[in-house]
Amino acid sequence: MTEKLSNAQIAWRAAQDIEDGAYVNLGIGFPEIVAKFQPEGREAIFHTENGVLGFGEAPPKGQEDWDLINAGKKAITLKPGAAFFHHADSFAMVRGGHLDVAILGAYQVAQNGDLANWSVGAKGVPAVGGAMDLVHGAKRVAVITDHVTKDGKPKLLEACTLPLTGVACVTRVYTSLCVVDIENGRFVLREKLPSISLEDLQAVTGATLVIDGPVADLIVPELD
Amino acid sequence: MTEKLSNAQIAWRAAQDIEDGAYVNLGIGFPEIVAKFQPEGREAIFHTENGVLGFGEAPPKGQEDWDLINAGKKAITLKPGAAFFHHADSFAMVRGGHLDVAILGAYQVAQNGDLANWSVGAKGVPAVGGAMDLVHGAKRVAVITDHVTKDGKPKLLEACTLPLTGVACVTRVYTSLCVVDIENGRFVLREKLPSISLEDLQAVTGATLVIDGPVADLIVPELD
Amino acid sequence: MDKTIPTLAEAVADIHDGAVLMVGGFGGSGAPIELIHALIDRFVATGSPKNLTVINNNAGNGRIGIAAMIDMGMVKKMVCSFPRSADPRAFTEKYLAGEIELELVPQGTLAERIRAAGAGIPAFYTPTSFGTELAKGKPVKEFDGRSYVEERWLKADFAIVKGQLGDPYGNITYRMAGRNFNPLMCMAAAKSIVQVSKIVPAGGIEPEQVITPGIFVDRIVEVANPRQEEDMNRAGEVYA
Amino acid sequence: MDKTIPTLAEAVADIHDGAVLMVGGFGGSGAPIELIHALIDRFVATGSPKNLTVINNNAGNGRIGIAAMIDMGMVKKMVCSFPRSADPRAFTEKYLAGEIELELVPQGTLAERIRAAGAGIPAFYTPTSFGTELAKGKPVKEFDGRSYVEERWLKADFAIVKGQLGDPYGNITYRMAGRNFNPLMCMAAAKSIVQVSKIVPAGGIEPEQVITPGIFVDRIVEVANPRQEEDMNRAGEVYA
Repeated sequence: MTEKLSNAQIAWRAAQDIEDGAYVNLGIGFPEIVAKFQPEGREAIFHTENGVLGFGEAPPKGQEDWDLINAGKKAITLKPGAAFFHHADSFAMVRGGHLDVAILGAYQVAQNGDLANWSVGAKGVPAVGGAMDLVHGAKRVAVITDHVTKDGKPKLLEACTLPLTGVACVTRVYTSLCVVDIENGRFVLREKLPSISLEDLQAVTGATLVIDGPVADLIVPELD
Repeated sequence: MTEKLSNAQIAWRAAQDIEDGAYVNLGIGFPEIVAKFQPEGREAIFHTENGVLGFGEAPPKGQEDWDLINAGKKAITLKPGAAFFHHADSFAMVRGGHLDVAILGAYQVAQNGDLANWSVGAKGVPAVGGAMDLVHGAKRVAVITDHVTKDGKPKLLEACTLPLTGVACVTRVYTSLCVVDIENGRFVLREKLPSISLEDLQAVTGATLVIDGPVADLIVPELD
Repeated sequence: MDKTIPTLAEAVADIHDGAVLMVGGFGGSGAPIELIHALIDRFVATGSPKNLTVINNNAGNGRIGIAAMIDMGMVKKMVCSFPRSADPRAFTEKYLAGEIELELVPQGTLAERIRAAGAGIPAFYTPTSFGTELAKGKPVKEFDGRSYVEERWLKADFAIVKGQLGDPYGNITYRMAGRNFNPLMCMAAAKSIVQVSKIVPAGGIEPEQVITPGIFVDRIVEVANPRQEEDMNRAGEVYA
Repeated sequence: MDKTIPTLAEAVADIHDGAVLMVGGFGGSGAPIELIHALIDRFVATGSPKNLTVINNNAGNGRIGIAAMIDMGMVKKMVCSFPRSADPRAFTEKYLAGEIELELVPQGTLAERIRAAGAGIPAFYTPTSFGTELAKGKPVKEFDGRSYVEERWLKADFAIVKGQLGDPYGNITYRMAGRNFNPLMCMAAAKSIVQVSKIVPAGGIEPEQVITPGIFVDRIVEVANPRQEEDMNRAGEVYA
C-alpha cells in the first residue's frame, strides 16, 4: 500500500477549511479530533446534539462533570459565550440550516453525495443517533475517511451498497489520499497526495474521479 | 324583555365551575372578568397567549409595565410561581391539551358545538388573534354570552351563519338566561333563571333545548 | 467572534426593497421600536426599503413603529393574526383602500409556522382553523379520526427584534413578556438583527439562562434606554 | 397549588403495566436514576410495572437505570435513537434473543416527535431519513422541489425526568446539558414526574429563568443529592 495520511492528518486538512466564526458539528468518534486542529486566529463555535453550543476541550481527568458532555458522551468544558438548550432546539439548529459545517465519518460515499455511515447491514443492534439529521441542514456536509476500507475496498463509489444515512447530502470528502468535491453527481478531484499517481488513485476509487480545474498537492504536516 | 343576568353575573356563574388548580385561558374582552369571581379557597392559574402563566390582577394605574401585558394588551401583574415563555411554547400549551378550561365570548354557538366569534362577515378588517387556536386543546371550552344579540336574535342556533372559529369545539355555554351543555349534537339544558319559563326560553333560542336530567335554578348573586 | 454593530443605521443597512421582514413584539411588549425607526429614517433619506412584506402579530398602532412604516408606504403586505389595535388607522385606511395586502393567520399557527421555518420543518398539521374560511385551499388530513390542516413554514429575509441582554456571540435574553415571537423570529430569518438594552461580555449571560442561542442571531446593537411603544402612543407621538 | 410528592415511591406509584414511559436524560446527563430505581423497587416488590414501552435516546448502560429495568424484564419495547453504550449488554442480549422490541428513530426526529405530541401537532415533515430504510412505509411529500418524510407525534402515559430546581407549581430548571430531552418529555406525557435536587418556594425561580413551566408538570419530588449514572457505572454498580 502506498503512503497515506493518518486520521489526525485527514482531520487537520478538514480543519483548514473551517472559516472563522463558523458553527460546526463534528460527528462522534473520529470527526471529533478535527477540533484539535483549528487554524490560529480562527474561531469555530462547536455544536453538539445534546444541547450545547460553544464548548471546548475535555476537562483534565478527574474533573469531569457528567452533566456536561457531548453527543459522544465524553466530558467537555464550556467557553465564554456558551449556551444550553433542549433537544428540539438543538435539532432545529441542525435541520434549520443554521450550522455552517457538519463533518462526519463514512462507510461509503457515492458520487451523487449519498452517504452510508450508520449501519453495516442486518446483523447486530442497529443505532443511528443524530447522523440522519446532521446530513440535512448544514451549509456544508463534509466527510473524513480513509480512502479505502480495512480490507482495501473502495469507499468512494458510484452508488452506496450499505444502508443510506442520507441522499445527495455530502459536498466534500477528505480521504487519506485526496480531497474531492461532489458536484453535479460527480467526484471532482481537488487535491491529491503528491506521492500517488492519478492512475493509482483512480484504481482504489470506485467511481470516476473527474478532473475539472486544477488538482493541488495535498500537503499536510507531520502530526504525532 | 324578561329579567336576565348581567355580564358580571354570567362571568360569576362560569367562574364557579373552575376547579381548584385549573389552568385557565380567558378570551380577551368580556371573558377576562371571570378572573374576578374565583371562588374562595380555589386557585386557578391563568395563561395568556403572549407567554405568561400565573398572572394576577391589573397593577394600580401609573404602575403599569408595558412589557408585562396579557393577550388583550392590558397591563398585568405576576403571582409567585409565574413563568414566561415564547409564543410557540405558549400555543403548545393551548393546542397540546394542557389547559383545563378556555372561556370565550361568542357571536353564535351551534348545537353541535360549532363556534363563531371572530368575524361578522366580509366588511372591515378581519382579525382572528388566538381564537381559532384556543378552541382546540383545552379540556373544556366554555362560552359566556348574552342569550340573544343586541337586536334580540338567537345566538344559540342549529347551525352558525357567521364564519366559524372552530368546529364542534364548545362543551358548555353560560348565557344571560341559562346554562347548557353540548352533548351529542344537542343543547342540553342544565340551569335556567327561575323567572323564565321553559317555553319563553325556547322561544329565544334558535335550536331545541333538550331536557335530559334535572334542570336546576340558575341562582347568581347581585353584583355591582 | 463579535456580532455587535455600533449603530442602528448600520444594523438595518442591507434590508432591501421587497424583503420579507419579521418584526418582533406583541403590542408594545418586545417591539424593536428603535430598529423600526432606523428603517424609516433610511426610507425617508433614500426611498428604501419599500414593498416590504412585514410579519408581526399585529399591524401597527398609532403613528409610530409598524404603523408609521405603513403610513410611509413602505409596506406592501402584512402577515398577522390581529390587525387591530387601540388606534389601527394606518393599516385600516390602506387596507380598505386596497393599498395593502393582508394574510390573516391564527396566532398559534403564525407562531408555529415561524418556528417550523427555523427548525427545518417545511409543513405540519394543526387542528387550528379546520372547517373555517382561513383553511380554504389548504390540504387537510385525518389522524386518529380527527381532521387537521396542513400549514407551511414561514421564512423571512430579515428579523428585527428586541432583547434585554446580548453578548458578542449573539446570545440573547428577553424582558418578561417581551419574549413572545422574538426567539422564533430569530430562528426563522436568514438574518436576525437584535436590539438589546445592554451588551455584556462573552460569559456575561449564564449559559443556562440564554433564551436565544447566538447561532440564531447575526447582529446585535445596543439601545441603552429603549422607548416603550405603549408609552409613546399614550403620549400621542408621531414618527414621520 | 402544591405538586410536591414526599417520596419517590409515591411519585411513581401509578405507573401501570403496559404503560408508555418516557425517561429523560442523554447518557447519564439529566437521567432520573432515583425515579427509575424507585420503579424497579416497586417491580421487585409487586411484579409491576411490566410490559413497559420505554422512550429514551439510548437503551441503558451497565447494570443500573434503564439497563437494570431491561435486565429485570420490565421492558417490552424500546423507542430510541442509539441503543448502544459503553456497556450495552442488557439491551443487546435481549434484543438478539428476540425478547425486546426496538423502534429506531433518528435523534432529531425523536426530539421533534416528542415536542409535536406536547404541542398538539399530530404530524410534521422532516428531511431526516428521506431515502433511507428508516423511512420505509412512511408517507413522503414534496415541498419546493425537495422530498420530506411525514412523522407522527410520540405521546406517553408518563414521563420521569430529572431537573435541578423545582417549585410547588411545577416550574423546573435543569443543570447544564442535563436539559436535553427532559423539557420535551414533560410536554408530551399525560403525567410528568420530575425529580429535582431542590424544591424552592413559589417565586424561588425567576419567571424568566423557568425552563419547563409548571403546566407541563404533574409531580415533583426532591432528591437532594442525586447520583450520577456515569459515576455509578464507572464504579461498576449493579441495581438489582
